[in-house]
Amino acid sequence: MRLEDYNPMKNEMYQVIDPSGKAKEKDHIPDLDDEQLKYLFRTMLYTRTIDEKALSYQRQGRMLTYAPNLGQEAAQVGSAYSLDKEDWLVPAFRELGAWLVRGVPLKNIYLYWYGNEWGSHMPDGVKVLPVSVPIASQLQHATGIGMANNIKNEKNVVLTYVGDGGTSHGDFHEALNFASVFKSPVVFIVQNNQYAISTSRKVQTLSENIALKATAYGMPGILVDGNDIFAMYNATKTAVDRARKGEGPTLIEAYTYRLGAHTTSDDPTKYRDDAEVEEWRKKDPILRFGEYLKENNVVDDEWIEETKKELGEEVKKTFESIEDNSDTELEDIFKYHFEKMPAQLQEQLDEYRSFLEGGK
Amino acid sequence: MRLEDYNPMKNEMYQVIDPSGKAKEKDHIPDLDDEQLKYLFRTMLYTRTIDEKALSYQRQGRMLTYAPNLGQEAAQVGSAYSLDKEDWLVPAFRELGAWLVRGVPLKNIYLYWYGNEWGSHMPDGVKVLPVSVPIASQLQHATGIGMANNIKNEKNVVLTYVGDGGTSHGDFHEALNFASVFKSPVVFIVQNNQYAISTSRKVQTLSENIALKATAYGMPGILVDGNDIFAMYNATKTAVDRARKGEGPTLIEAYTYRLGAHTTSDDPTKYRDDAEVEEWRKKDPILRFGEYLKENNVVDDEWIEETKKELGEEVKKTFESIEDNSDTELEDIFKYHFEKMPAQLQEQLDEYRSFLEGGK
Amino acid sequence: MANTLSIIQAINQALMNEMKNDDTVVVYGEDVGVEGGVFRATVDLQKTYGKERAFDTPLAESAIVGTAVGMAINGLKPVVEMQFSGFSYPAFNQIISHVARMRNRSRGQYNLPMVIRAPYGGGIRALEHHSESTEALYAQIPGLKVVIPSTPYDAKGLLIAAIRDPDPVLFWEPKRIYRAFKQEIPEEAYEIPLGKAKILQEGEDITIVTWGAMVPDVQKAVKMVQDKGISTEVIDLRTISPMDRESFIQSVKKTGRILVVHEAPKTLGVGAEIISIVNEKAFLHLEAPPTRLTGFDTTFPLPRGEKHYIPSPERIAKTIEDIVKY
Amino acid sequence: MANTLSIIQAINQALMNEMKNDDTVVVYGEDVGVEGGVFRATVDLQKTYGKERAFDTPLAESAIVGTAVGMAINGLKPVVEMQFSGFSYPAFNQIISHVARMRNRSRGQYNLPMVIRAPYGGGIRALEHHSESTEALYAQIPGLKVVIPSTPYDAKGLLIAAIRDPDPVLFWEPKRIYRAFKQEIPEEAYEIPLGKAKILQEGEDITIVTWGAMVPDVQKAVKMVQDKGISTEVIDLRTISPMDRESFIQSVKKTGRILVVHEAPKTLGVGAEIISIVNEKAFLHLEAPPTRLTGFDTTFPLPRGEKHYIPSPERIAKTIEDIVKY
Ligand SMILES: Cc1ncc(C[n+]2csc(CCOP(=O)(O)OP(=O)(O)O)c2C)c(N)n1
Ligand SMILES: Cc1ncc(C[n+]2csc(CCOP(=O)(O)OP(=O)(O)O)c2C)c(N)n1
Ligand SMILES: [Mg+2]
Ligand SMILES: [Mg+2]
Repeated sequence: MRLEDYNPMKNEMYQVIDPSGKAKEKDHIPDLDDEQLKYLFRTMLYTRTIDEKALSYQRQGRMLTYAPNLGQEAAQVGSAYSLDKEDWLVPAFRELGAWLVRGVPLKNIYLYWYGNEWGSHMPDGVKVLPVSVPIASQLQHATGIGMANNIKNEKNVVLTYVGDGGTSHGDFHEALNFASVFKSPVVFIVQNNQYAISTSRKVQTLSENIALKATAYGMPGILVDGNDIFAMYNATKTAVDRARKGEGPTLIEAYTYRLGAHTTSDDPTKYRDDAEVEEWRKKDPILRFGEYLKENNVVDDEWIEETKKELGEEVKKTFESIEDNSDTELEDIFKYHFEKMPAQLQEQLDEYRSFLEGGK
Repeated sequence: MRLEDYNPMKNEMYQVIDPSGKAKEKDHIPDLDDEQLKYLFRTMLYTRTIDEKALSYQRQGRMLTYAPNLGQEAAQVGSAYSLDKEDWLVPAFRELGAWLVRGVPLKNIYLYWYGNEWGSHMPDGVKVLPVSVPIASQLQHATGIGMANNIKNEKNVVLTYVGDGGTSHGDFHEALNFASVFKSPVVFIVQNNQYAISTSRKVQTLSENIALKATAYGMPGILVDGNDIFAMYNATKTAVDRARKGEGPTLIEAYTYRLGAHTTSDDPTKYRDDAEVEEWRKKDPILRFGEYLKENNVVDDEWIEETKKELGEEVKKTFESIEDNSDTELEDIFKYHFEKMPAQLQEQLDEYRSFLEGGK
Repeated sequence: MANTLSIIQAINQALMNEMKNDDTVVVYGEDVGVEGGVFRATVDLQKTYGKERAFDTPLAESAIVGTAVGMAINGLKPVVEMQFSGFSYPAFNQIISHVARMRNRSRGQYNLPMVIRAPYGGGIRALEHHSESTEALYAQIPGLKVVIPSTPYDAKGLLIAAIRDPDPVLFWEPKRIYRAFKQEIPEEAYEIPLGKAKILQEGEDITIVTWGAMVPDVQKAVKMVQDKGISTEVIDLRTISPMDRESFIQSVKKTGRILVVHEAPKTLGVGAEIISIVNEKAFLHLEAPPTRLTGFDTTFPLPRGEKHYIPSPERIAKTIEDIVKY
Repeated sequence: MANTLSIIQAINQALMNEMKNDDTVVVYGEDVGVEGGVFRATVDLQKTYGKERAFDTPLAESAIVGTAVGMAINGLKPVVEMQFSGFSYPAFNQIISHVARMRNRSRGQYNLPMVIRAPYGGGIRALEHHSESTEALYAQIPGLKVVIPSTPYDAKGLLIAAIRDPDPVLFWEPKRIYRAFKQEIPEEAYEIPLGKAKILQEGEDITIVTWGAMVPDVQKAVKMVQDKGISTEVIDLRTISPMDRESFIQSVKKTGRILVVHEAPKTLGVGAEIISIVNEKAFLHLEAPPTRLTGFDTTFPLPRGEKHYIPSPERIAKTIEDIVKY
């Protein structure tokens, strides 16, 4: 595919399979074998299971705040799958699908949401940055990682995510501008899920779509159906290849919808209609991809059921493995501020320990 | 004129009189009488005189850091002249021409550069904000002033300035986005003088021009020959009228050149060629407007000489009036932090006074 | 009519009252309008006073504060929300460079009658950046007032005073106790003067200065030591800047001992300033080292570690005993 | 070969040395490349090490610091410049939320070997925002080191140590004395350990703690009081955070008196922390109130007022006498 065939200034959107699962652009079906397709679908089912279980644990009081990615599975799984092993992922906080594709163990993910910093310590070789809570700030890290690649003459690229809300932030502007000026090999994905907590996308900006904002940086931008895993994969792959060839950054708007709540502390009925949600439920990316795969005899209902069961058990097992076993070690609170703990910190730790032990 | 006739996406630039002073678009000559034209030209000569004198005082060690606006007279005088009395001006720090048009007394201006805060205290009815040193931060004040107008249902508009360097800043993005979303009656003028201190405009952004950045906010943008006072006046007036009618903000790029140093602490020969400067000297906005006015018999050389002389004397008189008479009152350092001076501050003032008086 | 409210409800009522009393009060920020704020501080404002005066903004803290500067210059009294104090940093430049300085810069021509509200502090088992106590960052900036309430009554009265104040006020709300208890308070508007601490309890042996969500914890600790015969004077600072120095100077002159309890890290926390003032003003009265009991000099831990961070009533009690024994 | 340099030249040489010694060192910021910095701290770096390793950026402090975070994660050692410390605030969110926290957040996986340099302090008759001393803002943030040199020798050695440090360092340069005097220093790279204060002069009657551009002023004051028979111990703190507490604790145990002199405002300045530590660690040795002599709690005045702001040698001398007489 060619990015320039879809002009965001004309509000053109790239789509490969339509909401019913039919191929719309036949020659855009990516060249992936059945195992790969199953992996993608399995990963989407995995994220769905993780979300659902997390929500139910949360309702049972066994989990803290959790940000579901319900509805955004294609946008994440499809885009992240375009990376090579050595590439970097710089997430915001809602990138469950991308984390899984990039090899972040579920244990880390749950540990993080469960309130333990060790969740953000990735296994060796997993080049995924920790969650960045301050909206849009992570984009600058992505740009910097890419700039370092250029300086070191390394060919890996950086994939980074931000929400529609994040595009209003100054850091978005600066990160894209730096990336463009320094030809940083970054692909910026805006997951436009139509809301920033309760705030509608319409309140964020009057530009007709977000992809066209790329123009301001002399950067290509493309609007993509974010619920279409093939469109997301193709567009991201094209942008990743561009970046790897030294042609600089790309902005991709994944047009999608947050089917769930912002986080478990949020009640979306306060700010949006059920009817709107229902409309989008019909466009559920998992339904769509499932239809396509069934139609093309890659999976059948039985496979789906079994996979779901298997995933459900795995998720349960992983969650339970951390549940009673994840309090923060006291020393860890102090130990990672500097390579060598300064005297003041050591003293505070000692004093507190001595208090815990019942006095000086 | 119509803003939409000049498409920044195609790099079209609005120009009314060409560098030799000939009218290029005859029907775009604004409907101003000779007195008005003379006022405009006189004001340009005034800024030139103020700049030149300031530089010479500075060389004599009688002035501190000063930021000349040499070369940007048309961009400022032309744009500011489009405002009505009740409108606001929100400057950056290099807006000498706009200050004069809006009624800021030269005494204030020199006092400010001379290092006394009272320079920023405007006479009653002069709705001009103090210099804002942190680049691009003032744009948000402009947007907020306009938002307040909408809330209060007042019809005045806001004209604000930023440099090409400032367009890279996060605050630029946020201010334009807010202005657009809230239809704030603001006209944003980017004085693209090709440099941010030593940093070339080319380093700031890869977008072909700055005016097209408006697209990202769903806002009209126009690229204007900033050395053409009529083009600046017309474009700004059109944008101001739009804003007043409640149609929202506009971005204007004034394409111009800083003929002098960034400030008196700067040595531009370190980072740019004389040849480049020479090319732009030929496009000096004062020469151009002078040629036009002479051609059209509005002024003659004699008028120009006399005006210059008159202005020179006025500038000298004003500067000398502050020169030996502008030390900050001790109490003023403390007095304006809060409406009522807190006890701590009063104590610090008293202690210091007692030290000055030689003991407790 | 009984009007028994929590802190968060009292804040909402203060906003309601002032929007009614004064047309020029406008309230905005992220999720402040339609939803009424993630903590519901601004609930019903939009319904009652319209979209023009209570509204959602794009996600951009610098612009929220920066436009408030413009509004305040242009005759309004904006009350803006930072969704959490930990997200006030993108607005830091606007706050330190403009909010704090416009009056001085213009030699009194433009004052900024604006309020920046934010929930602050830990203990609600939240994500990173949702738990910090950084009142010291702002209290050190000349030209800002920093206010922290600890009860529904104070929250309402201080917020109304802040809105009416001709100078910019940072109003930091102790989210840990947003809903911890209720209090009967007047329904109509009333003011509690800024810059005045409150003596919660008089005592003879030691002075404790604290504020915000630590107040109830200190009160618990004080009860514990009371049984051991220690008489404590407890001061709720309420305004962090400019500080009511006389409140604790006079108290220390009586008790000879002082403990400052805060949730923020120790180094360069507000406790350091209080102790330095006590040294300057009551040195000869000191019978034990002025002491700080505070959060650690670390990032606030994620939930599985947070129980260690905030000084507990037990630790406070133990520290009081140690000082009194000195 | 004689290598007699001013502070600004020593900084330039430190950068030159480290760019030569270590390929991964890159230097960037506004006007840092072609021009070599508005104060010439980075002059010739681009000429010598190329545009890839010393370059100009668009005007955006948040991105300068934010991209440095990314670079540091990806194996480089960025040394970025804030043109003036007063323009570091747009980067405040990146500094407090990421620079200071990445190591802790990732439980040691990502450390950030980066340096943020900035000229700070007043006294050069500059425009607004060009004169402030806000080391206390940064010194209170867990996870950051803050370093301030006062001589060419220290500037070079501390900057090299900062660049080699595995943790992020804010290197605040006292611009008032950038060119005030020269010193002969080694041409090759050397390190002065971070976190260690320097005793400039030993004495018996009073301890003075200071740093940056105040050091020469304190030294002048000390000469004045010496004539009156007062023996002063002078400590140059050099690293503001984490602080070398032992240096002044031991000193105060000897002298019983302490004065902290800094240019920053008094309230919540670093002086407050030092005094609080002295109270905690040397209370029984105190013979006079630990004292601060500082800038006022005001915005730094424009040039026509600045002579009042920075404590003069005369004021310092007077204050020393007062404390000793106490
Ligand atoms: C700088 C900053 N401001 C505010 C917040 C609080 N906050 C958390 S998520 C969120 C909305 C983000 O919306 P969007 O960027 O669209 O991402 P989404 O949640 O839809 O994935 C807000 C305001 C934050 N985390 N950081
Ligand atoms: C936030 C901020 N960063 C850095 C500076 C230092 N500085 C002053 S002027 C300037 C360049 C501004 O360039 P531009 O916006 O093009 O305006 P011009 O000077 O050309 O009028 C810089 C970097 C500043 N004032 N504010
Ligand atoms: Mg969103
Ligand atoms: Mg410029």
